[in-house]
Amino acid sequence: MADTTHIAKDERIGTESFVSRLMKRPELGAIAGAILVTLFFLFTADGAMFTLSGVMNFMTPAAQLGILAIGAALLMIGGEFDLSIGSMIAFAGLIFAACVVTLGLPLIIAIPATFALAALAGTLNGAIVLKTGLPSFIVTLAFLFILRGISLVGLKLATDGSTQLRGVRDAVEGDFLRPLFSGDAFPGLFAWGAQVGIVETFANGSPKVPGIPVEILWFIALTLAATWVLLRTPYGNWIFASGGDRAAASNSGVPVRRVKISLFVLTACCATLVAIITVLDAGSTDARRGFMKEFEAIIAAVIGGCLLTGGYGSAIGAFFGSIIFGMVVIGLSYTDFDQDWFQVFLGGMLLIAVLFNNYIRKRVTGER
Amino acid sequence: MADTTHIAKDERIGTESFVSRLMKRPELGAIAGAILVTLFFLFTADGAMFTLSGVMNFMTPAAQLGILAIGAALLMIGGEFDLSIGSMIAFAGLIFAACVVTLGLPLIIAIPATFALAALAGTLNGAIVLKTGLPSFIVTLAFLFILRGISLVGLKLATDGSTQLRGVRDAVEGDFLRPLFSGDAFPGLFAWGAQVGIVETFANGSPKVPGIPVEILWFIALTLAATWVLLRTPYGNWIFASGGDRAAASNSGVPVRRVKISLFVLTACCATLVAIITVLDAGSTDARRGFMKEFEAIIAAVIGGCLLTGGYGSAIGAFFGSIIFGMVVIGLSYTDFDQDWFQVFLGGMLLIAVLFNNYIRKRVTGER
Amino acid sequence: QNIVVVTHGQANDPFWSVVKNGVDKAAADTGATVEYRAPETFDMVAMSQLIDAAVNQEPDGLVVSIPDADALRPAIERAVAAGIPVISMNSGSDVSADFGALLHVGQDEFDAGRIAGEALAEMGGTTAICVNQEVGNVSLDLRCEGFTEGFGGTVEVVPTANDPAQVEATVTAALQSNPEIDTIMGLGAALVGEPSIAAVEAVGRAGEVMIGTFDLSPGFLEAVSAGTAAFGIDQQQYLQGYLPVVFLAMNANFGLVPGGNVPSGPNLVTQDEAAMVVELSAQGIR
Amino acid sequence: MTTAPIIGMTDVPPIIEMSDIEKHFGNIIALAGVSFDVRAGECHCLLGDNGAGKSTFIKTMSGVHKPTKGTIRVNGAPVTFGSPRDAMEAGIATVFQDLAMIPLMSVTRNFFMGREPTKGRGPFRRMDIKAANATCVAAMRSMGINLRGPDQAVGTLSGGERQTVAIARAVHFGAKVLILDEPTSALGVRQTSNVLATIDRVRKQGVGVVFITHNVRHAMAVGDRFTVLNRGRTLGTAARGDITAEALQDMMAGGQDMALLEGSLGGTV
Amino acid sequence: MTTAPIIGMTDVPPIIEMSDIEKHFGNIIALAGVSFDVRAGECHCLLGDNGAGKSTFIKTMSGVHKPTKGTIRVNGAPVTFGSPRDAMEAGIATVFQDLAMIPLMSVTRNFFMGREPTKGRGPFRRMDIKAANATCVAAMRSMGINLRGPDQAVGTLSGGERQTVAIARAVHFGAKVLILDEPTSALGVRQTSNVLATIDRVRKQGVGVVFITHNVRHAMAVGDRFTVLNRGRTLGTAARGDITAEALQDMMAGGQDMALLEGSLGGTV
Ligand SMILES: Nc1ncnc2c1ncn2[C@@H]1O[C@H](COP(=O)(O)OP(=O)(O)OP(=O)(O)O)[C@@H](O)[C@H]1O
Ligand SMILES: Nc1ncnc2c1ncn2[C@@H]1O[C@H](COP(=O)(O)OP(=O)(O)OP(=O)(O)O)[C@@H](O)[C@H]1O
Ligand SMILES: [Mg+2]
Ligand SMILES: [Mg+2]
Repeated sequence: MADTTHIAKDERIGTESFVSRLMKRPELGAIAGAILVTLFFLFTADGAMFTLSGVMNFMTPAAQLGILAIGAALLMIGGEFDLSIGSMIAFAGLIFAACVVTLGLPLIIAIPATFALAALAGTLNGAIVLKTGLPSFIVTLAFLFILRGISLVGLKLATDGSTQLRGVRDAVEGDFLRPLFSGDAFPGLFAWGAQVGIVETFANGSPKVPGIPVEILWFIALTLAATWVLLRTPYGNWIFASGGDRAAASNSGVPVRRVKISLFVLTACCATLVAIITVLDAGSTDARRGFMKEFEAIIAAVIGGCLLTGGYGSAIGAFFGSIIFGMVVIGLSYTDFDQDWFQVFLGGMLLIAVLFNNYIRKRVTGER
Repeated sequence: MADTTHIAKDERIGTESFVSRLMKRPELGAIAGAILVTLFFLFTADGAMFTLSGVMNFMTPAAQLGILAIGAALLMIGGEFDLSIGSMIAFAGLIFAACVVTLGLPLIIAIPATFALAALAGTLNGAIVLKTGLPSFIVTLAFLFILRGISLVGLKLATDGSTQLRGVRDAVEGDFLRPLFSGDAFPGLFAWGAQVGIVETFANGSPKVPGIPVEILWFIALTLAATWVLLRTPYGNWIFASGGDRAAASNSGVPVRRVKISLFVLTACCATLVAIITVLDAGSTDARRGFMKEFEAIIAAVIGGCLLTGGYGSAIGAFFGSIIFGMVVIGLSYTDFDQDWFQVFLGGMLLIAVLFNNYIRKRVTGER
Repeated sequence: QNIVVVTHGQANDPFWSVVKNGVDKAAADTGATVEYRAPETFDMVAMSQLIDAAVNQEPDGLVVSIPDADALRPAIERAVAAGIPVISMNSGSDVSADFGALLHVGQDEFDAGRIAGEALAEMGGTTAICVNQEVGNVSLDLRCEGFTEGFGGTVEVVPTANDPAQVEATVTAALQSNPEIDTIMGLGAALVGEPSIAAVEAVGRAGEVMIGTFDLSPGFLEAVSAGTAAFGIDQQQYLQGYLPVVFLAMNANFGLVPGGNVPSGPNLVTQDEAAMVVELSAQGIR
Repeated sequence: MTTAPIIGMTDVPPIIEMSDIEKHFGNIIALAGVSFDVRAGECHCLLGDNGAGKSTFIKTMSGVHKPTKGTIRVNGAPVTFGSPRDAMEAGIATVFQDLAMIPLMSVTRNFFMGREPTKGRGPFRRMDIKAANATCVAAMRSMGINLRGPDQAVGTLSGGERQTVAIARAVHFGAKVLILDEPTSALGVRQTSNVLATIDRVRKQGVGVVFITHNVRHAMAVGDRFTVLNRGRTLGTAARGDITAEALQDMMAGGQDMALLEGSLGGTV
Repeated sequence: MTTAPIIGMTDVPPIIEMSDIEKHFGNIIALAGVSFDVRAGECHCLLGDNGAGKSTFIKTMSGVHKPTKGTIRVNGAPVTFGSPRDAMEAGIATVFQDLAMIPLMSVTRNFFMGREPTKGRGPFRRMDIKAANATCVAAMRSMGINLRGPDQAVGTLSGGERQTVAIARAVHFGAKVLILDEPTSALGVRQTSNVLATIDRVRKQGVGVVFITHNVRHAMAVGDRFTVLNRGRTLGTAARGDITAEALQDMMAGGQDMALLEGSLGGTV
């Protein structure tokens, strides 16, 4: 929240290094954590992890998680949770696949329709939370179960008894909107890169990395947009205020209800975006899509410095939080550690990353 | 927090019905929810659900969950979370089973040893949270992974590669402490009841209910003890204060650190108790034990009226929250609903229960 | 009649949804009232409570899977003691008779894994990964164990989560860091098999790495018939759901019961039959 | 002391008129029927003992509470405020006793919360942070507080600094009515006299001011009319000049005796 | 005004002596070297502009903040307070400016928080709620507040009621030193005179009182010595009788000019 514009000097202010000023921002701890994790893998993991293809490989799941985490982070800053986003992925995936495969709609209709339905679900979540004053934790938890259950039932209806709906890839073949939501961007660039030798190639000459997976671009774009909104728009100020102290914000004239409902809609739409991307990529959807993703998104946001109690956090923090999480989850496969230790490793790395981040911040800013 | 002792009458106080005074207590909403759910199943479920054996049947999982939920509720009132209790069940189960089966120790040594180790883990959780000032969510999340990972590795070590450790039942056969933690209490009473026809019997004449499962007794005892501590002891006051506002509590002389660490130890011990009971009952343990139980425990506590932000809640609320949850989960088996609809049903029931609870409370107390 | 089926597999698990379809078909064919119940996660404690709940309703027959004999023993024995005919299915063939079950329909996870391992070793595999999406789930762990024994070569168990993107990235990572790997064994077709195919393509080793998986999914079967994947193991779990219910209905009506266990699999679906099976798989029958 | 309208003021119609306001919280009766009005250009002091209901009353006036009974008229037309934002749009700015500040947010962001200045247009419309910072620092300085920087978190300000932010904000946005709930409680002497001078200034600009205080001398210094509440009821309204400081102080104490320390305080506390 | 010890007081050794206290928050310097002491039976007023550092200073005295530099002596022996509980055990009771109350808890539970009265023994040792309620209601009444009931949540009390709970609590438990940070800011006239009378009473019982206020008249009414802070430094200490109210007020304003409203306020704000 520090807008570093100093107006007058004051003898009551000691000198403060540039680093220390930077570290006061919530996201910069997460960057320290990300650097630590990167260093760790640089020393322990197979070199392949940090080749271009290796980076794309761990960035793809990180980006899918990150899109959710950005939404979750904004909602958390606004003082609420949404535990239904994982189920929303399955639900939106079902709706989208059903639109495309069962109803045969083109993407230009199917995608807005899916988003509209997701927005409706988000509004419902938000409206119940605000109307009743119940904690969003418990309300969205109910929707976690309900949406996942509906996805299962819906899938069975749409497929006559299977839990997997497929054929999406064929159905959208050649649709002009497809490259926006699926596959790799800038293939020409990478093909050229392969020719001139910047991009590694397979034996047959095709580039090892055919392009940048679109989810990574979405992830970056969303992070930038969310950061802009949070730090540079009135709406961003309202998000911080609503989460910081709901009564105080509302007494100061912030339209808290509108802000919170729009945030619920945003998280639902983030989940839908992930659903569309994964369904198009996989060509199918099933009832288990997005399982536990709500928690991973919250984890990423918290690693990135968001407070669970609301009112504090950043989108860039969530960005790096997702990357840390994605890197740790995939990174173990590049190391020689016994895979049985996977969870110990995951937990240990998470702990070390946040401890380090915390330690650095305290050291630098002189807090006690 | 209302200690209903009125000292002087005042013209500024309107009349307030007894019901309305009752409903101000956090737990009484949960009771309303429990009644609603009971009514629902009375109408939709097989009559067997509310026979003696049916009640014992859904109370057993409710009690196992409830023991955790009481611990989680106290910790939540104290302002912290422990996401590692699910994994703690697996971990403590492994330690306990290893003590009993691999090392062949008697219960009188194995049980205290398991509790001691769990208390140590709880202390570690608490110490890290307090020392670093990191949110307990993220610290205990790391332990969620670490403990589960260690359980997996430990199980493989203890069993030469399997993830299931068996043979506990044989190992503790005849141990004098066993009836305290396993099986059914008062078998004589129930056998007599079966003879005189109070207790239903199977065709072969054995009573349908051989006794009260010990976990139910533990559950009730814990609820009473926790309620006493919360409402009638200085320590209870400190719990509320630590969770309500940490800085204010500490400034008023509450030993916040000690309170919080002891609460982390308590939740770890609750998890251990569940682990010992289930391992003895099942005769085996595996690496998946307690999976997701941390969330169920938090859900039960929240249904029971605990605030996620701390400082408010009750043990009796968590008691009824667990019963609601247990009843809904098992209740479906007694109805004709298709299993595919299970999650929709579970989510819907949860939502209806909390909405109803909330509605009743507002109606009765006249809050707006 | 009233028959209850209690298993350890969730209704949204692709494998178990086929079992449930078999159960539903049997219910329709026999006219019996059949209820399918399963805990929300792999949870033996919860499963034994579901069995207790079933026994309390005194059904005319009970079908159970037995992934943990110790944990489920008291509940099953209580059912038998209460005079309810019990048939075990899927897992637990070794203890089924001890517990007093009439018979067992199914195939052991360990055996299925062993057969898959033998098949892949025969096809020339030397270094394999066994991709497990739910480490700690004993029935899945057993598949990997069996596979390790049957395969004979080096096998590493790779843990992942219930997320195709993550599975793909993890398998890619494993392939990138260890070029020796020439065999991938997945424990689920849609969740692990299909992303593994994508991963192999991503590292440019399509055709060099053999991919086998438990269970079937249409997408995977298409890959099998196209030759990019080796085989899917079909336990014919539709039968595991269908047969016990039919047997119990027969038993309740006429007192008829088969004289021995029914092995439902394993059945390797390879390139030749894959194309035929795709449609059935899409309908949740195989 | 009388509730009849004061001669010379009747020609100015009230901006806000509250009649017979009651407010219950469950079984607690906070207001048992209070009437009150503010006219343009006057400072109407609301006085009373602790717990008399002053804050509850002005919260109904600024849209935070819905009154259990009673009507609110703005410029003669009955209104119901659904939220504080509604009241703000009707031109009412309030300094709440609890200040309504977000501790983790910077001074500037708190100052402009809900009414952020923007520049640019369309998707590039953004907060004008430079202008906001400058306005905020200037407003604070004019109240007698030199901020270290406009980006300090409000949670780390001293009590008086924080209160000054709330007052400066309300004054900055107060259009027709300015409600001040004990605005000087945490202020230093210099800041207090600044606030009193500010009240005087905005009153002269035609804004109606509602001023709550426990300090009789402050009330007497700027008040045009005085209404005293006691235990949720109004004890009556008096115009300036119709009542002495001592009499007012007695009424504020709810008619109960005060501890014997008055000698050294010179009559008024 | 001088920092030399005052004749007639030197024979009483200070209970607490703070020397050269500095306190930095990151790069913010809140205290730049402040010395201060309190003796038994005196009321030492700590005065100063908003943001001068008064609250920060007394927080180091009551164990909330660790000083960045400087020493604290209690009865001549250097101490470091690890937590407010340590300071309490040394006999120091504090009313913080933010009151340190838990809004969701009842008045009684807040009153006794950290020092609950118990009855029974062993596992049956429990809070004596009846006695606690009675004590609490009586203590509040003696401060001039009639509670509706001791089980009302503190969050629903009025500002003054809440402040009174904090004062009554500190007075009840204050053993050797009582620190009051702007205790009368939200109080009504009756409650204020009660608090001033209370300060007078406990002082006579031999308790050392540290009294922070912005009201010169309150300070002059009960203070024995006056220390003024300005921008994190001390401007000096004066004994009662050595300084006039007007001079004190000028120093409190940090030497800066005040808005011109003084006439109607009779010299002191
Ligand atoms: N939300 C609430 N629930 C219950 N009682 C309340 C609530 N809000 C206020 N009260 C009660 O209403 C009464 C009036 O409170 P109010 O805050 O209006 O007093 P006040 O006149 O502003 O006092 P002060 O001068 O101390 O600020 C108090 O006795 C308080 O306990
Ligand atoms: N935690 C903190 N972090 C940063 N700055 C702080 C912190 N606490 C206090 N300050 C700064 O230190 C200065 C002194 O604050 P303090 O609260 O001690 O003032 P005060 O003398 O009590 O003022 P008031 O009379 O307004 O209560 C203020 O300018 C404040 O902004
Ligand atoms: Mg008030
Ligand atoms: Mg202060």
